[in-house]
Amino acid sequence: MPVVSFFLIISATLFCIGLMATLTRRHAIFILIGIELMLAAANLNFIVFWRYDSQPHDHPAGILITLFAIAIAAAETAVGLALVIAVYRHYRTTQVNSLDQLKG
Amino acid sequence: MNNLFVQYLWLIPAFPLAASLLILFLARTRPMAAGVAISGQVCALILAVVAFGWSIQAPGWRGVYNFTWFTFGETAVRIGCLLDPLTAVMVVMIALVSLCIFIFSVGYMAEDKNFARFFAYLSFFSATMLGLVIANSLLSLFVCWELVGLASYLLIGFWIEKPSAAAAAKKAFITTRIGDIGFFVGLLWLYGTCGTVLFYDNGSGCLEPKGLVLLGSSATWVALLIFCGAIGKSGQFPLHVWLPDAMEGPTPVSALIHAATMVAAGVFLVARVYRIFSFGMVQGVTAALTVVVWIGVITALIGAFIALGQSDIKRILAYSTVSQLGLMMVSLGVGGVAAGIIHLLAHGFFKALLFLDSGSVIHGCRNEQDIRKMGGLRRLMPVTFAAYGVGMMALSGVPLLFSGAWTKEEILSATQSWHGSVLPYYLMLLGVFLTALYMTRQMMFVFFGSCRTASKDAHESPKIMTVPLLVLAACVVLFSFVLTPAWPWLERYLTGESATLDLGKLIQPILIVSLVLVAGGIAAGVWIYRGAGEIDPLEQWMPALFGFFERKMWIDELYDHSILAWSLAVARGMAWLDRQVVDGSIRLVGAIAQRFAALTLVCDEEGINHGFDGSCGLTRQLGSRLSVWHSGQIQNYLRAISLGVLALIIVYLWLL
Amino acid sequence: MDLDQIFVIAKQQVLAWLTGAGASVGVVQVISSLINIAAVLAVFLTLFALISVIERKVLARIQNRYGPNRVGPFGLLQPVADGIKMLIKEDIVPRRADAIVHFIAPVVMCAAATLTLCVIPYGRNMTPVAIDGGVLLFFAAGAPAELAVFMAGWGSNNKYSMLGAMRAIAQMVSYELPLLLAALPVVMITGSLSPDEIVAAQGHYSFGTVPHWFAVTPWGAVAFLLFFIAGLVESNRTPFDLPEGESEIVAGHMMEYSGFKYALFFMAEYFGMFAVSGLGVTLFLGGWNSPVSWLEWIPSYIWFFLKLSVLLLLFLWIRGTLPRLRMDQVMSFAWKFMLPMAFVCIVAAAVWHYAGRGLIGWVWSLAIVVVAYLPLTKLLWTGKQFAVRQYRFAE
Amino acid sequence: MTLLVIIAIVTLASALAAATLGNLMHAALNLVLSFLGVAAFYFFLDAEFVGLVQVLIYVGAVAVLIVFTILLTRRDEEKKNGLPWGGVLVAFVVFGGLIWAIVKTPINSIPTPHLATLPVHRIGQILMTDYVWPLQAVGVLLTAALVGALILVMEEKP
Repeated sequence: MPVVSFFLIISATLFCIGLMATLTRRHAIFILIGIELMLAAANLNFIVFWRYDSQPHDHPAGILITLFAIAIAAAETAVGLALVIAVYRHYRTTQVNSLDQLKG
Repeated sequence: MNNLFVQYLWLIPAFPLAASLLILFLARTRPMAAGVAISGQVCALILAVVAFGWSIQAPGWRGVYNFTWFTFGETAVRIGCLLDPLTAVMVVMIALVSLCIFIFSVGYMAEDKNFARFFAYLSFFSATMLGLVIANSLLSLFVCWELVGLASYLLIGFWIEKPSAAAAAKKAFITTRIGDIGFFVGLLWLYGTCGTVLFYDNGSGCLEPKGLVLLGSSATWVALLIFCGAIGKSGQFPLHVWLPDAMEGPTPVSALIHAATMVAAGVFLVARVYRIFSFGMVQGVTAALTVVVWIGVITALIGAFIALGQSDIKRILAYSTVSQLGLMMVSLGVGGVAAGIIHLLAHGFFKALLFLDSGSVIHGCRNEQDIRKMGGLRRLMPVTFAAYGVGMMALSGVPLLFSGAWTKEEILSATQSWHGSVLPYYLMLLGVFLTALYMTRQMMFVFFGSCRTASKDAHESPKIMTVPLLVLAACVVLFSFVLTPAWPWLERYLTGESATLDLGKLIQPILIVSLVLVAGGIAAGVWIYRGAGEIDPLEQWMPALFGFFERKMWIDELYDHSILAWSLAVARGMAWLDRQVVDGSIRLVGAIAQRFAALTLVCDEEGINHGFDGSCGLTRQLGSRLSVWHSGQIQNYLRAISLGVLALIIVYLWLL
Repeated sequence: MDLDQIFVIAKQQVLAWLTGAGASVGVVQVISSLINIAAVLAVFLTLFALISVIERKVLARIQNRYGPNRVGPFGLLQPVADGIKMLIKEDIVPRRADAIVHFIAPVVMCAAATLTLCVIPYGRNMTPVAIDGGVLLFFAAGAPAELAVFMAGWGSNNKYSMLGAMRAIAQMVSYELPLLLAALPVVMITGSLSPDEIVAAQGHYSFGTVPHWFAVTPWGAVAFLLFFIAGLVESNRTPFDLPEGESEIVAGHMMEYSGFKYALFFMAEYFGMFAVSGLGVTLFLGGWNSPVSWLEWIPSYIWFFLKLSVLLLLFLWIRGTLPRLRMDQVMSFAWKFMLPMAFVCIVAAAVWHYAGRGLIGWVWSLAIVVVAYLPLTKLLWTGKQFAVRQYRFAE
Repeated sequence: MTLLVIIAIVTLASALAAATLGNLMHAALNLVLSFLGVAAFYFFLDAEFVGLVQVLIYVGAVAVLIVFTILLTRRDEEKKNGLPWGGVLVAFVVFGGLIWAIVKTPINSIPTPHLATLPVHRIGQILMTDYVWPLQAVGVLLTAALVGALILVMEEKP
């Protein structure tokens, strides 16, 4: 089995685990964790495709994108967690399904 | 220089007109009204005499003064005043007669409550009549012609409360109007062809040679159309029905309008535009003139015969006027223009005299007009009897002293010398005989015989009424001096020559013939009506013929059943058409609109409202059903998103 | 024989012998890295034992007393005694503590510490792990240390340990940034993250005697100072040893540990100290370069360890003299002084570099540093002199 | 190769643990482990710099953040209602889709091209020349996130 698809499968599974975490867990922080996992999986994919690119070149596009993705993910997590804390401070709960004031 | 006076000619009608307006709006008391009217008339008479004097200076002199009445766009409508022998004579006659009648009516209308209004109408009438006579353009003539018609309508229908008076006024007005239509068409035709309606416009007038040439072949038609107006106004054959009914008005009115002036207007008109009639004359005969002659002949005979059958004193005189006018038309037709005009003047005087007499008789017999109820008034009303006698003599044509004879004699001589045909001459002789007959009949019934019911306590009219009678009688007699063939001054003056005294011509063969006829007529009349009682002797002899005459030869009924019936039918048809078709269509459109409105209401109500509410309901339901999806659970959203992404991936790969 | 490369040659001979013995390339690689790790561990364990005694002796001397001199000559065998003591002591784990987290904390702590050690070049081509981003690895490896401290504090399910952990993390997180930024000018000037190239860049001498160490340059000196202070804080040493402030919260997050785990914590702490000072030496004091050109014949590792010992003594000296700082002072010092000064160093380094690295550059960067230093210190101290302490409680 | 497999197993196991563990703290720590696993992968793929950055940022900062947030919101009662199968089902369906996609796409088994180890210097140079604008943008983003998070969390002075 080609190494590339091995890595792709790993990142796919990592992604789906992240997705499952996000979809199943009630706790707000777990959703963020899920998102983090999904982002990590995505970054992994970037690097894999950069590494196993058929035309060899020394332009580190994959790496750069991953760097930026990591930076943005960090920013996102910071804001997300800040939100969670603010919500917790206001509603005394982080149970996502009870935070449905935006209900239709 | 000589045109100077003509410029002020229009003052003559202005005075009576001012008087009438003054009376209508300001003077409400009786003396005031009478005074103003009479003074207006006197001024008019003075000016008329001055005008007459002015025109005598030179034979055949003509003063013309034209001015523009109004302009619209570039075309200017010009009218003017004309002073020639015809005008001068007519002006004097009208003014004089009007004055006498004004004075007479002061007494006659004394106890009438609308005294002021009567005098206003009278002065208005005389003003318009004078205006008609002095007009130098057919247009202003036509305007005055219409105003005269209006005045006659107002005066005939003076006693508004009497329905017969109102009907008579209406009848008079309408019949004259029918004639006027022809006149108007003629006027337009004339204007159309020769471009101007001015009679004399220093060369380019329609009566001057240049205008006549322009007229050319259509001259006969224009003439005939203008003659229609004359027929209507002067009560010639087809349109004479209104004249006898016009007697409904007060007697001075009948005297003024239906004896002297208005009816004469027709003859004056023909005389004025005689050149159009006689254009392209062949031995003195043109188609137009022949028509005039025959109309005149028929009218004269009809008038005479019907007069025999009438029992109302004024109606007899009316029919005599009709026949005399017929005679005048004949004289004009045959070429004796001057003779016709002279007869017109004389007739004006003695017919006014006769009417005023009948007025005082009626006044005396407490407004009784049926001659069969009168009688023996010669002793009770001597002055009236004398004046009446003079008038009767003049009318029937007793020669020597009375003007009527001379004028008739002139006319008969002209008729005799007419090349058209001889028949009119003999018919006119019959006319003379009949005139004499019915006048003596009236004389016998009214003044001779025993006093019948109405004239039992008759008393002589007051001085104010008898004086004008005497004045008029004097005029009749004096007038004849100017007419005798020996010194035919007036005739020469009218035709523009100078007159020479020649006693030799006094006796003419025609005079003898007419003398014989008149004497026969009077004798027959005296013999027939010597012991006449309530029933007319002629009626005893020939009741059928008499009934025929009495019923005015069924002409009125003929008209009623023919023209009136048709017009009524047409009117009814039009009414039906209007009601059914026009109203119907409108109702139809209304109905359609209503249907349409109902339709729109339905579709609006059902279609739009329900449709809209329905769709709103639908969207709300859809919305509520969809809102279930927005459960607020973040995970639901995330699940949906991931499924969406998955679907995208699959589609993408499937497409790849 | 070249003393300098003695260890390197030895290792290669072993490897050569191994390949000769028919081991596959993979195995040889593993063995070589194992050798490196063994070498590092050996050297630094002995140094750890040594320094525990030396620290107590130096502190004692500072406090005018002798320090441990009973066990072995001049007390040198004291660490053996401590070691045995630690092993004998009963390993108590609090009952309702989170056993797993409690156990893993010291493990992660030591792993992180050792990982940072194996990046530093101890001698000419004697870097245990010579990868391109060596400095970055050092900081990356340092990162789990905070997490380990937290796990320790959290695992022992004890309020005081939790409080200690909180303090430690707050302190370490705030000083990680100055630490990084202090290292940045050096990386910027040499243009590479690998320690070997940095040391090579400091290898020259001007006028024969003055070494081209970065510490000599004005911005370098300031950066080294900042680096050193940040290092102190990272390893929770004296002026900033709030986490285990004995007088207040009794050994902070290490409270619930006893026996060997406690020893491990101490080991990790000392390893952290070694690593920070080692990096300090490589970045600013020219790594294994001799201070003067004519002493280059002395082997490189000797020079490295000499400089290291100087820095360690400095640590000990500071521990003996400076009083403990308050938590908010530590915090405000980090954010209000250290961080801006680090930025200023970067600017000064840039100016120094672009001004041709000569005298002009030297003067300009010195000016910049001094100009920046004055307002920052004024800002730092006036406001906070004796203001009432504000307690902020987590809800 | 076996090392790779081991690391893969460790990463996925720790990720799964992070996803499913009830105990918050353990989940967070497992997350850290999976981050380290991913970093290891980066090292395998010759991308040391990214691996180091990953470790530095995720393990150093994000993990600490998560742990602190867990600390700050500890008194929240953890309702133990059933595992919502909907989410799991969707996850598996997505997983199946991805796997199907990976297997189906004809990645020709290209040999691992030999790459010259990429010096960090190269990355720095490109970052500063071609990608300078994105870099500035990310800088601004990070500042904004910093300030935003601070404002969100800072309690108002009473």
